[in-house]
Amino acid sequence: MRAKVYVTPKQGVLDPQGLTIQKALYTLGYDRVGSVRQGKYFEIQLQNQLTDEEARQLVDKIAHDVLTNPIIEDYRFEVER
Amino acid sequence: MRAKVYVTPKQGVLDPQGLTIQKALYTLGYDRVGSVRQGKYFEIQLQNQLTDEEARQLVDKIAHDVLTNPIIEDYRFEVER
Amino acid sequence: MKTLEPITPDLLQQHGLSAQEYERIVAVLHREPNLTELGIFSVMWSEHCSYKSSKIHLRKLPTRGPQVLQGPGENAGVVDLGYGLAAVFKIESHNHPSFIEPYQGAATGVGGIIRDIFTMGARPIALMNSLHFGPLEKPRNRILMEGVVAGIAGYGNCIGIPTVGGEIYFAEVYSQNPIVNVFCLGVAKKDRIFYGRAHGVGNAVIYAGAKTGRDGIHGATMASAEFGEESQQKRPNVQVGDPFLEKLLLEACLEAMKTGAVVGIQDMGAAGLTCSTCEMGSRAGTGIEMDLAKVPQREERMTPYELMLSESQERMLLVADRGRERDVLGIFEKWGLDAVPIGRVTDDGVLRVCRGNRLEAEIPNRALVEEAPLYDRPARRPAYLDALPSGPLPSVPTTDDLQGIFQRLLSSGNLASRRWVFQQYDHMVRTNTLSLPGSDAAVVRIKGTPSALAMTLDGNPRYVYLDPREGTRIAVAESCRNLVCSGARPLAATNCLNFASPENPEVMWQFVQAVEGLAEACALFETPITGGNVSFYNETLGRGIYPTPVVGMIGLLEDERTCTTAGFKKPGDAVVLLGETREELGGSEYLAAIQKCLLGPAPRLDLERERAVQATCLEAIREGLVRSAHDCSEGGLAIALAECSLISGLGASLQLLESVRPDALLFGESQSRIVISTGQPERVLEIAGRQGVPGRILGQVRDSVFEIRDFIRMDVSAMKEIWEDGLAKYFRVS
Amino acid sequence: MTRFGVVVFPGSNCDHDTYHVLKHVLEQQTEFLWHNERDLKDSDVVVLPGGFAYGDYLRTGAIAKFAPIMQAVRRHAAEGGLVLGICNGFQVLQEAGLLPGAMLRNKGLKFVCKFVDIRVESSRTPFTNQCQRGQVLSIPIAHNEGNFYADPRTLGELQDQGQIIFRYCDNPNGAVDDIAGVCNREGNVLGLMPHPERASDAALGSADGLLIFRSLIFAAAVLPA
Ligand SMILES: Nc1ncnc2c1ncn2[C@@H]1O[C@H](COP(=O)(O)OP(=O)(O)O)[C@@H](O)[C@H]1O
Ligand SMILES: [Mg+2]
Repeated sequence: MRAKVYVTPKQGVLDPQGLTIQKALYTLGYDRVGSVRQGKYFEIQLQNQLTDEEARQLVDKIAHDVLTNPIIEDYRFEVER
Repeated sequence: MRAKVYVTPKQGVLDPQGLTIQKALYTLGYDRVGSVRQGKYFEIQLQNQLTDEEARQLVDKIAHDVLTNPIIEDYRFEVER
Repeated sequence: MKTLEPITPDLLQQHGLSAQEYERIVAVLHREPNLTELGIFSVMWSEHCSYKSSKIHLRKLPTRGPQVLQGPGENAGVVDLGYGLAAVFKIESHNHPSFIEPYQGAATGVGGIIRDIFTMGARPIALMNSLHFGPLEKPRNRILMEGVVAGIAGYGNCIGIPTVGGEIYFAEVYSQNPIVNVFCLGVAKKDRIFYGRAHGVGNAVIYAGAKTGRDGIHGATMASAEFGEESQQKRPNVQVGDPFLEKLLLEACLEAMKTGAVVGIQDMGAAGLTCSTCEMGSRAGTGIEMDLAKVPQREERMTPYELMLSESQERMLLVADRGRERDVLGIFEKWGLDAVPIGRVTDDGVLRVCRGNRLEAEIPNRALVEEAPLYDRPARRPAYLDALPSGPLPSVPTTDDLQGIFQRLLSSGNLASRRWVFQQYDHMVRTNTLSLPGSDAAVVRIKGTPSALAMTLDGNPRYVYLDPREGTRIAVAESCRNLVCSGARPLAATNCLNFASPENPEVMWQFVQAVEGLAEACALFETPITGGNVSFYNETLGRGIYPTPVVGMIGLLEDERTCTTAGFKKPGDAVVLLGETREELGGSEYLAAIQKCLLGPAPRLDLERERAVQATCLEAIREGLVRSAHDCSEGGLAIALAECSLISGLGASLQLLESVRPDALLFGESQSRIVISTGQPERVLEIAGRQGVPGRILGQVRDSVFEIRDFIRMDVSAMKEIWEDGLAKYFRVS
Repeated sequence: MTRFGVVVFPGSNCDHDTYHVLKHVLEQQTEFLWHNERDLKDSDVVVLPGGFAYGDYLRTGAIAKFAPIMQAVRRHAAEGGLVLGICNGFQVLQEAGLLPGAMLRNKGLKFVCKFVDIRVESSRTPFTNQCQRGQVLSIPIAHNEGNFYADPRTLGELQDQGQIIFRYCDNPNGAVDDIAGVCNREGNVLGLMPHPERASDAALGSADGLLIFRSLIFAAAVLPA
């Protein structure tokens, strides 16, 4: 079993990295690109015996407590077998 | 139009961050978690006039040339309207 | 043992072994090697590990002196500092890995040199680096430099060792082959130095640190081969550094050494487990027997070949007293690190590698280390040298707009402010840095003593290209001059010799000349060489770099309060020039940056004069007469004087009187010159007179205007804007 | 004499520098506090030093906040004990919820190491009682993530409650409202990005940082036990 967690900068929070990439793209001539936001992506292996529900609860807790700082970041996740 | 790009450490390449998170989770009692890999996640706004094919080509080029370090990272992406 | 895979010429070529070398392997083994053994030989006999093309020449270097506690041959050199302390230092190249992946290549270079220092029982206290890139006008060079600097910063900052100095040099020849040399210095108790020796039959061999993956397999052979089109395929080898893990490893190793149970220790650098085991055995005249099944592994199904050749970072090999293994293992446990006994020291001098019950390799340690091939490669004076114009002054057009040229030089790559770089390095952590980056030498105090250590990295590849022997002598002289300007007495040196292919006789000639120049100058300055590194094959598609010897020098300030920096200090002080300006423009930055040409000859160095100038400066500093001292190097006198102003923000009003043509007067790079500011010029000149050194008052320190009469007059703030932007402008995201 | 405890996380690298100033320059009773322990050894003041706890992997301070010692630090803070977080220590305190806001990457996306000037915005705190309001201190910064962020409401509160204790004179990292250091509402926990331990000896360029440590010594002496 495997979970994928996506952490993104919260709406309204400055994203210096995303902004810089956006500027760089523009300088490189990619002018059909709008805003860029940079976040984090995690792949987590889980024990197979977990039920889907258990897995979801576990991943939600890890994402909330550890992987994200709620002041500046949001997250979402998927669990797959 | 919007693209999502996922960048992950290449198979076999050391991922110190993932390893450290994995250890930390274990110490915190999350013992049903296996390996953790940390990557990057980008959301890119694109001009709506692009055809799907154009958008895909554009994002592939950006992901390859700018967002990824092809020596140690792989990427994949999705484009959505 | 049976050979499973036939040893074909192709396979030998992949391993960088010649047919003769293979015959030699068969002769020392009295049989054919298996693939694992072939791999082991290939890395140990590679240029990188065996020094087969350089060793006979390196023997010419002076390595002894009353201050030297350990010369070349160990992981780093050791020099006596007094107070029961010793300085441990060394330089290492990471050119090829940095070209392939600038961030990780540079980062792992830093990680490697730090391990070389703490493996000797020293606490690392300072880092420096010498970087050479192609011109920043090319985007590719900017990307390389940005990555390398970030990698050095990323590793050094995280582990908490200040990066206090270094040098950066730009020339087109480095576009295809950048140079990344890293230096580390540590301090140890003089009677607690540890060596990479596997003494004591029956003692435990312990593996500690990161798990082994398939990282950098063949890194050592790669570093010994020039780049071609197919080097792209070598890329999956790239190693990723983990500075956090190394920080833990550093603390754990230093703590483990305190138990008294550690007999010997060595980092796993190039050629990983192979090199550390056979070198430790060979130095002690012992053998090592180990079980690969016990090696901590990060990936599945790794072969013995891969395990032996992996260059995974942040790993150490320890030999611990039999029966006291637990004392050592417990400490690694405390720091959350893997540490496992993987074998024993034996009495038969053989490296015996098993996996479980299966014997995978069996080679005498001597065969791998001492009996590696040695070459006296043919050397021939390069043809280009005859094409260089000779005579005192090359015929370049003189020009009138000297102030305009001055401004262009201020912003030129090789002369502009390095702030954009060193501001990314934590240069203050450990709270010892007395002289921050931007002055001549970095000065770091030694807590618990009244003294301080100065250190510098220097070289001028253009001079070396024009005249390998003279250019290398100049590098030594300049290193010492930098130390002296900061108030230190030069103690000892290390060096990194970056050259193109030794199989090219012209390159070999450059190399031999450089080594001889190095030997000569170090003997005269009484700065023995305690170690170093040779990096050959710095060429891509047949195009080599300039011969690039980098000299690393350390010096001692008996009293940290005599630490002197380059910037002017006080309006009204007299500005004094020690030494004399000749009509020498050859190899200058002025010719390269403004006249766009590289003409000879390199400046001449009179070693006796150099010694007298340095003696004058040091004596004046110790007498408390000197408020600032700055060495005059690239860019000449005008730039040296300007730097004294730029660093301090104070101006100066000066007049130069020598009767040489104006561009040579301002920008020529005559050696053996130092600019001093002082409140007591007469006393400084008196010392100079006694030493037989020409000395002259050029003018005075002023508030805010910098003026060299008849040629240059500018507000220091305007100069500063140009100077500070010289590098930074290439990296701005608009 | 004030009892200082300096927390050591795996990856802390200014722990010895801070210890040196407290113990050898200011001659206070100083102990290291190991991350895996729960005992503050009777410290009056707990200092979380700079460095890269857990390599700053994941996020600065993100893993360190779970260390066992942090439970004791939380308790100490809740009981009114003094806590100082320097640079990485500041980031850990934010992650642990003991200080408001979070750190974004520096605006320039580069690590910045240099001396900066910071202005003391209040001298009525345990951390600044030896300073004058408006006084400018020269103290080095060395960080990659010092770009202080708080949502507008929190920022308003910080301003209204006088919790912004230090501001940069010339903002080096993009921090909102030039914030270099903030305290909690109760005023007994402070975090700042500049490194006062690096400015505690004139030979290193400045001794202004001593004012902050001296303020703590003074405060600890008058604080009810
Ligand atoms: N240019 C040189 N001058 C003097 N000694 C050198 C030079 N190059 C290498 N050495 C010495 O040869 C030994 C082997 O160097 P090296 O293989 O680079 O060590 P390691 O890889 O273990 O760091 C070291 O003791 C080193 O100091
Ligand atoms: Mg070594």
